[in-house]
Amino acid sequence: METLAQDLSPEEQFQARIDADIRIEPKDWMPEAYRKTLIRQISQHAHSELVGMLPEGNWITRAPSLKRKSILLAKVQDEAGHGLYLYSAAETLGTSRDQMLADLHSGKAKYSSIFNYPTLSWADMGCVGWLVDGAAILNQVPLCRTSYGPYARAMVRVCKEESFHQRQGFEIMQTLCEGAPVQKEMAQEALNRWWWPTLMMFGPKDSESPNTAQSMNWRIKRFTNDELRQKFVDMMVPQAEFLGLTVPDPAVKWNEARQAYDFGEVNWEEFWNVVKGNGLCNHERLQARVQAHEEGAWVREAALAHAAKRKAREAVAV
Amino acid sequence: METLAQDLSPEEQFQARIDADIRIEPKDWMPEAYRKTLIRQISQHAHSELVGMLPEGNWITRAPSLKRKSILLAKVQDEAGHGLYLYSAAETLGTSRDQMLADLHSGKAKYSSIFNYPTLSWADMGCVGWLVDGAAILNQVPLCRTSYGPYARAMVRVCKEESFHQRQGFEIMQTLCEGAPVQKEMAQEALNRWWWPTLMMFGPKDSESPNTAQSMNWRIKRFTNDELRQKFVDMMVPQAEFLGLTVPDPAVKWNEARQAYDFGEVNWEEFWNVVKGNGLCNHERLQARVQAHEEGAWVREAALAHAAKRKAREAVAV
Amino acid sequence: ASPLFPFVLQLADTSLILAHRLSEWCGHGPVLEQDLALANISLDLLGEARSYYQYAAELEGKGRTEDDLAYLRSAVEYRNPLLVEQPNGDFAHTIVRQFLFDNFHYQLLKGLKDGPDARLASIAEKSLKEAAYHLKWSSEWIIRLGDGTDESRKRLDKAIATLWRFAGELTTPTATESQLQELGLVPDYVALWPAIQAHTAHVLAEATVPEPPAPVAQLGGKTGRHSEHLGYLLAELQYLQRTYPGLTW
Amino acid sequence: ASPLFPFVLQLADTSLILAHRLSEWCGHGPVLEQDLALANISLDLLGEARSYYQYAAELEGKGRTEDDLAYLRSAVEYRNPLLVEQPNGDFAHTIVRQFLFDNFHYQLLKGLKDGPDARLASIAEKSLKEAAYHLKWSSEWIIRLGDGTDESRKRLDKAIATLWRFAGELTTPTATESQLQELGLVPDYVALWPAIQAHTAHVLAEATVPEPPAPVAQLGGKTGRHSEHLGYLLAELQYLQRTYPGLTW
Repeated sequence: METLAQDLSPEEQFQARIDADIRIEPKDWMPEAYRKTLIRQISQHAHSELVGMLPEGNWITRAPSLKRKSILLAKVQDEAGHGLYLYSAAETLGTSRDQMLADLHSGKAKYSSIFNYPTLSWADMGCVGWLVDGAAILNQVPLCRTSYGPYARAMVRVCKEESFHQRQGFEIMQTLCEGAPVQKEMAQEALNRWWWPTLMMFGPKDSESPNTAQSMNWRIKRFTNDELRQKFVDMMVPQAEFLGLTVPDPAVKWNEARQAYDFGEVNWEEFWNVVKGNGLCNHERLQARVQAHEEGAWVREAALAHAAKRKAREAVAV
Repeated sequence: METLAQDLSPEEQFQARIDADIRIEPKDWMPEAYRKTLIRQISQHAHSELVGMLPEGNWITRAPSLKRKSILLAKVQDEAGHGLYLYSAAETLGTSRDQMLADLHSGKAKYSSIFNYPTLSWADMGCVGWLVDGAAILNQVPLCRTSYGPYARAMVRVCKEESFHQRQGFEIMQTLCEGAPVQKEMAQEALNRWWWPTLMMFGPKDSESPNTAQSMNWRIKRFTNDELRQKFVDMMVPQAEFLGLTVPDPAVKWNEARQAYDFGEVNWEEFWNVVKGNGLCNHERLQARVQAHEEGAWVREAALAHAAKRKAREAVAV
Repeated sequence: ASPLFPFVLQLADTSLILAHRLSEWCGHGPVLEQDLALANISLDLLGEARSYYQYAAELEGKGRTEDDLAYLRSAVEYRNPLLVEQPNGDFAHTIVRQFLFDNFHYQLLKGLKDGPDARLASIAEKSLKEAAYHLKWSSEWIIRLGDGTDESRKRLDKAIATLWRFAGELTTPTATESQLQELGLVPDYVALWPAIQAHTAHVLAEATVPEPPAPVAQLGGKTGRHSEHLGYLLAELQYLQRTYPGLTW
Repeated sequence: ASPLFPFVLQLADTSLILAHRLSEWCGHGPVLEQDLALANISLDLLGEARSYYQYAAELEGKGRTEDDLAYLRSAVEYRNPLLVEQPNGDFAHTIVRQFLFDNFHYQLLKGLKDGPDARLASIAEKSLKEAAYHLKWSSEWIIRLGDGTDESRKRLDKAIATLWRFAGELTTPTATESQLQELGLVPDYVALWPAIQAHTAHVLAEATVPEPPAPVAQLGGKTGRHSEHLGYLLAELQYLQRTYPGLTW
């Protein structure tokens, strides 16, 4: 391999490493399109962690027990941590956190549309953990073997914590479903709201996802959207049954031939509507982030100013 | 009288009218000290209505029934109305609402210290109506016959509504006292907090109230602080007994000889402390008013700008 | 229960939630006269809400009271449109929210007043006079803020950008509303639209504000899918009743 | 019940209410790293509060749980000092509130750790490490904001003017605390004072901020006379438990 590499063009060497499952590292040569695609994908993922703090953060002050409050706060804190790893991973590709945040705030960069749905009851904390984190894990676990080293390593940490979060979410649902009738109703009502939006998390149908092939070739994507969506349904339908809940899709039915669940068609109009910024919470989520950033400006400036003063004093002292 | 008046100095004429219980009107001559004292007193009263909206406003969004919410909101709205009458009455003496508000916001003008105590439970809505409005009425009813016409007429309207409010407050207390034990406890706990501060509403002891004599001479005050305080105790102690509540003063006892209740000494240190601005809510009350005023500046400016534009257009049209 | 029950409840929730939001202004208005006006509108809507809740309780016939309906239902059971639960924001936001509501409310009440249900007609008739005043007030303020200062115009524009997308839900019938419209119990919203639209056009023109392009309407409140704001509002509104259920206050 | 019960409950309420306030920042911090730090401190205090509530429940011996104590007591039953219930305000207000609390909390825990009550001593020992970090964090931020920009200094000064008056309650013993101090169960606050004072002087000097004149201390929270902020906080905190009492979550 190493000897052969001498004769290949940089592109060919690069693709050969990828095909051999050798990680690409920051100092390695990479095609500009690969770099850009990764920056877009990683920063979008980082933004999703950041914005994803909001719908769950919405219930921290109203969690129904001290234990749940503590678990939820720790979970949202983990998401902030994931954001940090991911921004750092993206920075190794030559962008900066400030630039990425500016793109988020201007609306240029995207984040996962799922966070544009509101959290309306305590059961939503269950659904977000169980379904949303469940879908995220299906998307993310393959990324632990993705071709770009810093991203893959960040994803290993992220996935470990995410699967912990997913179990916590399921446990919230289980507690509700084993509780009083009013709690079970709460769980069902939340499932009704979250089911379809989580199916949308895997993105448009393969037939409408033109970049999939290139991304799979670069091994920054390892399954198609429809493959992952099917996996998700196959995983979740039995769990819903176990909980005694009904998935809000009358078309869901075990298909013996496919050895998989059939399911209904996602409302793609809603999907594109939310992607285009017209979900219920798009405006609020972005506003909340922009506001935190703007109101924090004086704090960041103060910290920088103080550090500079201190450095100047230390230089004099030396 | 009219013939004699020709021979008297303006001061003597003025005092003669007052002594004859003839109202002083805005266009009449009056001593500068009388004008200043009245401006201070009326604006302080107007400010008290304005600031007094806050402690009760604090429970509008948490009132325990739709009926109570409606009554409470209407009551606080009445206070805003009283503020309006009183600012207008003060304006007849040659000041402006802007000037009076500036004095309130700078801390130069005072308002009733009672509003620097917080409202902490629903029963406080009872106590504020029953005790605070009760004390206010004792202070205010004599002012319906005060020497300055616009003030006296404003007070007639104010007192009519205040006595309605006081009955509503008493009725809240009565409902709580006839309700569940937890409601009665709530009522007693509130009484414990409000009793002494309401006794302070009548001001310092007569021996420490040097301006009383002049004010009584001008008939802008008709009873001394201690007289009113005694009246209040004599009125309220039987009402508390009727409610089955205990006034938090072990010294309260019927004095057969005086035909009045004895009662303990007010904590004058606390009184002066709150007057000097160190009550729990002084800072918040003033901040709330200043903030409303500052955040409303652009609205007031827009209204003026629009009125000017409209006037200019109409002038052109004519 | 009567087929009217969910609709009357929706009207009740709508008036209550908006009344509640307006009451949050109490003591904090930009000028004393407007503090009074806001409280006044809030009181009118609160009174209207109570009439609807009382009627809804009767229609349901399960012995629930107006307070049970207002204080003991969760956010996902509430049926108010998203518009009225939006936070007060600055005065411009409050005015835009109010204008969008008033403009619909006035036309709706006109329709209900002439409707076949006597009780609804009588509540509507009483409320219509109040609603006419509210609409006049909020329309005048739209004009003042639009044709006032640069600052007020900037704030009005921002409020329109934030809130206009919630107007569509008011005139988009839910399945329940469609059914009642077919039965002739609820006015056809399509028929109300020209008057609403004409008044909007008139007021915006007076305010020198160009008509905003029609945004994608945010739907959900009337079927229980609310924004995150409602939960906080209800936590405050319902706290005492939730804490001490079944007592008399 | 043990004479320690009301004191342990006061410690629990104090840590819970401050943890709750800090948790309100979650997702809204001025920079991601500080969002994490605020959540971290909140989690530490929440953990400490739970240990105290569990111990208080045992001391009381009436079968109440940590959640009963936290979720089913009214504002006038809460025993936290006024300082910790004050709203977050801007970051400077949060930092000043935190600094005043941390400075006291650290010294208090040092005292409790060596106290005769084994359970309290063990909770204090565990919490002391965390409290040392909190104090380091808030002290550093006081210094950064004081010796940062003109804007940060202005905001810090305003926060000090607003919150300094709540510091006195921390070291002013209530009747309950005095009694326990006489029994040797609670450290004498007078003895803690020099260390607290010295650290304050040191941090303010580093921050180039002159020591503010001692204000009249605001007392009341530790005896149940709170500011109006606590009621709203509890309405939110307790909403679900109040709405559905007795369920498992």
